[in-house]
Amino acid sequence: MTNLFSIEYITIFTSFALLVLGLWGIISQKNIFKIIISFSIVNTSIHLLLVSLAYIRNRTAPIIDSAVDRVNAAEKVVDPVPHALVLTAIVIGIGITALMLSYAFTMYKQHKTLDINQYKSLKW
Amino acid sequence: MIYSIIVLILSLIMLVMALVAIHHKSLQIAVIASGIISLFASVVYIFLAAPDVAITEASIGSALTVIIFFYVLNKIRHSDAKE
Amino acid sequence: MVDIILKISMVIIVFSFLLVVIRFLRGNTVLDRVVALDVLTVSSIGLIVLLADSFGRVIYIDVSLVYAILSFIGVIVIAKYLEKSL
Amino acid sequence: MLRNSLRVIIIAALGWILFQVYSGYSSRDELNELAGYYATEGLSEVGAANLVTSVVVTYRGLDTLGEVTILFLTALIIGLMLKAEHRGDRTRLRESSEFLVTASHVLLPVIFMVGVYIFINGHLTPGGGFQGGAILASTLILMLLSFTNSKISHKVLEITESVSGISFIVLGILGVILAGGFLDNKILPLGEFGKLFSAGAIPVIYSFIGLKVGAELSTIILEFNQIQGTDDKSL
Repeated sequence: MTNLFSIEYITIFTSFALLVLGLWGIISQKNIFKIIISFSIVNTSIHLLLVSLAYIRNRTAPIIDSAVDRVNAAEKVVDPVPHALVLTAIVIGIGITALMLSYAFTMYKQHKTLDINQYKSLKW
Repeated sequence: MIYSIIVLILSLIMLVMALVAIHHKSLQIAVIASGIISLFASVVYIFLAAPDVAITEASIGSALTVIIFFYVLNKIRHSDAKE
Repeated sequence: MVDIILKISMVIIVFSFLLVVIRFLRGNTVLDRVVALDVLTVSSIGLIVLLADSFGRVIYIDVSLVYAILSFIGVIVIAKYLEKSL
Repeated sequence: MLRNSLRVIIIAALGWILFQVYSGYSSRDELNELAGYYATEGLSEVGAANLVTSVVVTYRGLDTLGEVTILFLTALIIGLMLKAEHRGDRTRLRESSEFLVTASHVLLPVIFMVGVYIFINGHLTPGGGFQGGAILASTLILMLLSFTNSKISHKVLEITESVSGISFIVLGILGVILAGGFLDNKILPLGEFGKLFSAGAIPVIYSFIGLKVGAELSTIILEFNQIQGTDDKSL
């Protein structure tokens, strides 16, 4: 019980719930803007999941200064590798979001609506 | 213990904001709600001992994404007014 | 003693989060929501600084610095959008 | 109706799977082998106080190169897509209020300086090229918002972007020639641990990454800004 109430369990549960909510938004919404917003929610949830998996209880950030001893740093810090992955993933995420927005805008200009059911160019 | 309670409350707010972002019919409010999700995610990263990720999420996820969304929303509204 | 006071202020900040979120959910206009976003950001900056003290890491304050700058710009963009002059 | 219930079933199944994963998770209490190596040997090998920076720039430097390339391609494609937009005369905008103009005169140098601080100190404090670049791009947004009639040329951004990209590659190849491999940071002396001029080439590399990311994000913002308020006949 004390286990389940620690920080990383709460955040992993939150990230899974956000993932389910975002996917629900993607498959249930008709508005293309809402789909992009749901996609960015899924993005955030994956980042949260990766950072939670890196967390180790009672340890601190992987930055060595006066607060962390240099000699036995490996027993004091959390895992730095997922942090580096998430760092690049966030920057790529904004690129993808901007690309999707410009695509959505182009579609809006062509069809004059945001409803994806009206986009019939590729339908057969 | 107190940290767990604070993280729990922040997580609950994130989930509520996700529901608002998906189901509210106004697009502007949905975008603002997704900005709030990013904001609280970045506070949670501080609890998870990841200040690097927190800075990135604060600067890119919470600020720049919302700004780009509003630029496109503005253009779409302009076109609506013209029709 | 100082530790207890800092913990109490953390609790107060989280309570203010709850109040602002209620305002966000009930809010009548978009402007209410924008002000709610701004207040949430300012409260988060306070929470981050308190956390930097209680975890004993000075470097976390950099995060609140970045926050303070960028939230300001985001709110200006939304305000300009509502003013129809973006 | 059928479609809706299908959706609910799919989401419920996904939620069930994720709940099984969650209930089977047990937290770990020590670093794995790779992260342990980075935490013990990385300090003397790379000399950066921020372990995340040493992973991003040195050990996984090639990933960063690919990531910057993806961002460049994104900016390019967005430019291509929005270029088709008719760029007529911009409808005249209202002047910004006195408060905003005065405040941005004071704040613009400060924000720019914070951005440079963030990416130059990337090996000592949290932050680095990506975050600093985002702050530089937000400087551009503030400029666009407060001085509405000023013209910002694409040329400066393009030159900054190309020069910093080429310098990044050249530094990486210098690592092959002078030190152990691509993007090795020991082409410059490691210096004293914890000082600004330490960790070899990491501050230089991170500055170039910051300028490049800042220029790319600024290009994306400018593209979105230029379609605003144009007098569009097609709509």
